[in-house]
Amino acid sequence: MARTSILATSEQAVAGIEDGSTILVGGFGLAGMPFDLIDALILQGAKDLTIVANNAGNAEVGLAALLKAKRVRKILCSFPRQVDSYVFDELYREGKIELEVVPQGNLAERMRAAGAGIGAFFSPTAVGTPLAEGKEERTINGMRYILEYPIRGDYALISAHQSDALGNLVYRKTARNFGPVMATAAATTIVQVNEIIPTGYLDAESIVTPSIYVDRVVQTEARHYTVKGAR
Amino acid sequence: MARTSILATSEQAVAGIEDGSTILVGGFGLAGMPFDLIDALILQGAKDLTIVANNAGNAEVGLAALLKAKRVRKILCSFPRQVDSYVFDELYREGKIELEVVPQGNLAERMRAAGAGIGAFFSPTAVGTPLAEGKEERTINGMRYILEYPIRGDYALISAHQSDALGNLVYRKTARNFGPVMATAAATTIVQVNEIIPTGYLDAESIVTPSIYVDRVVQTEARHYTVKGAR
Amino acid sequence: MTADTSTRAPLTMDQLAAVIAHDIPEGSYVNLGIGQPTKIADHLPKDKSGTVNVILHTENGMLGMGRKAEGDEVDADLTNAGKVPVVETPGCSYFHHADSFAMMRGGHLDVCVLGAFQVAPNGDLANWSTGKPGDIPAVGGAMDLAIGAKDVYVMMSLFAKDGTPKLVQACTMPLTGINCVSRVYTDYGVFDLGPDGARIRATFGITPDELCAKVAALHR
Amino acid sequence: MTADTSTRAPLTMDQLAAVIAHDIPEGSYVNLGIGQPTKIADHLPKDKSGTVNVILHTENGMLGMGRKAEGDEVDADLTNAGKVPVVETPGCSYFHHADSFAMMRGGHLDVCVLGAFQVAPNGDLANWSTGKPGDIPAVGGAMDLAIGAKDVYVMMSLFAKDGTPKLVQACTMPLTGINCVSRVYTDYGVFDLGPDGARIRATFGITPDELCAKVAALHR
Repeated sequence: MARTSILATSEQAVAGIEDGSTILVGGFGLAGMPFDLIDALILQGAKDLTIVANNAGNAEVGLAALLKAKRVRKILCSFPRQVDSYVFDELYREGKIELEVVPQGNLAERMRAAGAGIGAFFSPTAVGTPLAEGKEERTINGMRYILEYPIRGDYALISAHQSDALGNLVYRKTARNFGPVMATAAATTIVQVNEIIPTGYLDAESIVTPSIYVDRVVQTEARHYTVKGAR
Repeated sequence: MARTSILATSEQAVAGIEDGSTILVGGFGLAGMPFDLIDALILQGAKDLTIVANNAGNAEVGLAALLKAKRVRKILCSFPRQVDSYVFDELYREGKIELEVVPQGNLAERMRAAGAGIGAFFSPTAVGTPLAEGKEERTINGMRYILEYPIRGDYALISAHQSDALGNLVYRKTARNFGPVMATAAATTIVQVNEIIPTGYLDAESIVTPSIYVDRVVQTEARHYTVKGAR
Repeated sequence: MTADTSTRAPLTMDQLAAVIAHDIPEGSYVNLGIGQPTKIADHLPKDKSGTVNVILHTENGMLGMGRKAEGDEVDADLTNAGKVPVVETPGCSYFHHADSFAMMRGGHLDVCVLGAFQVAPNGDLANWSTGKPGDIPAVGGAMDLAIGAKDVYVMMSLFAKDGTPKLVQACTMPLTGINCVSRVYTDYGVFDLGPDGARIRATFGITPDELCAKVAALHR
Repeated sequence: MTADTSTRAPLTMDQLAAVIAHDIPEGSYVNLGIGQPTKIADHLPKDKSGTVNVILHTENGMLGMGRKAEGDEVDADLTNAGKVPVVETPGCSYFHHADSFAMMRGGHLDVCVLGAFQVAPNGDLANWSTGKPGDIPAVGGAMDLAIGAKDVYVMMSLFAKDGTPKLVQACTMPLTGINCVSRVYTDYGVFDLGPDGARIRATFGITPDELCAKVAALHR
């Protein structure tokens, strides 16, 4: 992957995303959600998107705003239904969005497999359940497993805490969640960070996502939301 | 895994390792080699061991000393032959040690699979080579892959830079190598560290091996060797 | 076993949480599922220094999760699996989702406590979907958690709102996992699941005979 | 293409290293295999500030590897894949072996340069074992490297000590990888491997016709 581009605006960061793209969107609920990149993507106009994310949006910010703008054809996620997922719920009930539910750990591991060049792997998760229907099963050493395939993105939109000028990333607390995995699994990884710092200022031992996985970085104002009604 | 034990001596740390055990031994060449744990293991006396490591020992320290003491029945490794692997070379030529050569990346990924509960995975490495003979092959999306199974240890002996009192670990530079992977893949993980520091003094964002993977920790004097003749 | 089988009344969910908390061995690594099981955190035993010696895992990427955050402690970047803001404990660590679920799938956690719609004596668990048409399916980490610890416990009311037992001879709702639950904690009793089916470990406010009469999946 | 096809003599390995270094695009992530390819690092182009704008990966767990360490710089915890002590560069990062090989296997590196015993026009590579009985087999990361970058280049002398070409119609030695090499750099010429076989890209101290006469695997 060629050297990371540091861009001035979120609009530049999401430039060129084509209609019909598969986009991995970081975040667990609202922690780690790349709000500015998604807002820029809405302005950019790409439609007919397939989104891979843990949830299907909260309230009307971030991913929910993209759904509300009717840009998403299909979503692969583990947990669409939440206290404040009314945008998704309505689209789904009206048949205006396709849903594929993937257990959370398989979702993460399938993206990891894409990034790690693994062709497929046998997972014990979901064995014997409706989500294993139609999937290849094998017993290995007396344990039952389901064969799972990689999930790749054309793009990943994620957020991180800091980037250096090379594109090395560190995250903050549980906002790390899917970011480091998605960064490895997309052809083009686009990151919004709270801060860009000079190269050499991040501890080499503590870099979570090496710059090789990062294509475009933009610094944005940190926006924080918590899920209303979570308990 | 119950709470990590902080032990006073390497002898205590390796207590109870049974004859015939499979032991994952950290290190790449001599960087990250758990010298004190191995010396203690030689004194402890366990024999008929299967060792999983990247190399088969350098000069007569660390793993080479264990081989020289004739405690190892079999070694799985990627690169036994080195400029200073004469202890192994002689045992091998005399038919006194069994060797299974595993490509380095598959070695790491197979231990990762053991730690991650993956039943098996399709790897593109070694396809069409003698090391794929007898292994299951499958073409996925036009690419050929070999099915690889987890490698588990009864014990892992690794070294790290620092541990806190809970057993959280950080490593130092490329001495990190196999340590974090082996820690996840063994029933009992035993770690020698340069320093034990109070809990709360490691940055939560920078902990590489969480304490859940660590069973026993001992602080030892750091010993550093470089491979003579490496170029 | 700590629960007094001569309890006068069924337990409240808070009392049940305390029973479970007491049964979790010191030093354990534990994941408490969303919903009722999160209550267990408030009852974990403390040592003389006031430290809880159980380390909580939250599957969104943390070991050493602390209590709910209050007021100024709230940090949108630090939540539990239910998306509730929480605090750190000393020695906590963060990791990404693939590493977090590898930790569960690899069998490194000691105990996981989950809610349930139905459990069967063979350890089958149904807790992610009622299977009703029109429901939006959402599994989250439920299927990973169901196989994600050495011991998987269920915490639930023994009877559904319509009075039918949730410990059933065979689950009729969509399964979350098979043969995965080893113990069931309910307001009326605690049951160990094993090769011989469900064995009564304790009862609360009801006799074993009365319980067996009401719950077909139980037998003496 | 930079190599002057009218070179008077075959290149030394150092000259060849310079040719390869010049062909590696700025901004690339590169792994240089043990042996001759490590020489390439000394020839990577520098920008006005003297910075090398190629980031080196070493499979033992580092991006941003620097030059060999000298004197007091030697740190036993910091070596390259050949176990030689090296130094850091600004912005370097460390990771464990599973992550390091995931980076290669996943196709994230731009270029990998490897030594070879034999290469065939179909991209097959033999570089880990001569196949002689009595040799101790040792593969290291060779098979991972062979499939570990978008472009896998070979750097080798074109002829073995006995004068036979190492670019062969089909490898006779044990394979390291199949269809994996895209370009071969040798002291006598550079060859692009593709669907039509090996195409001469440059020659050094020899004419294309002379080369084709000596190397059966080549044809005009």
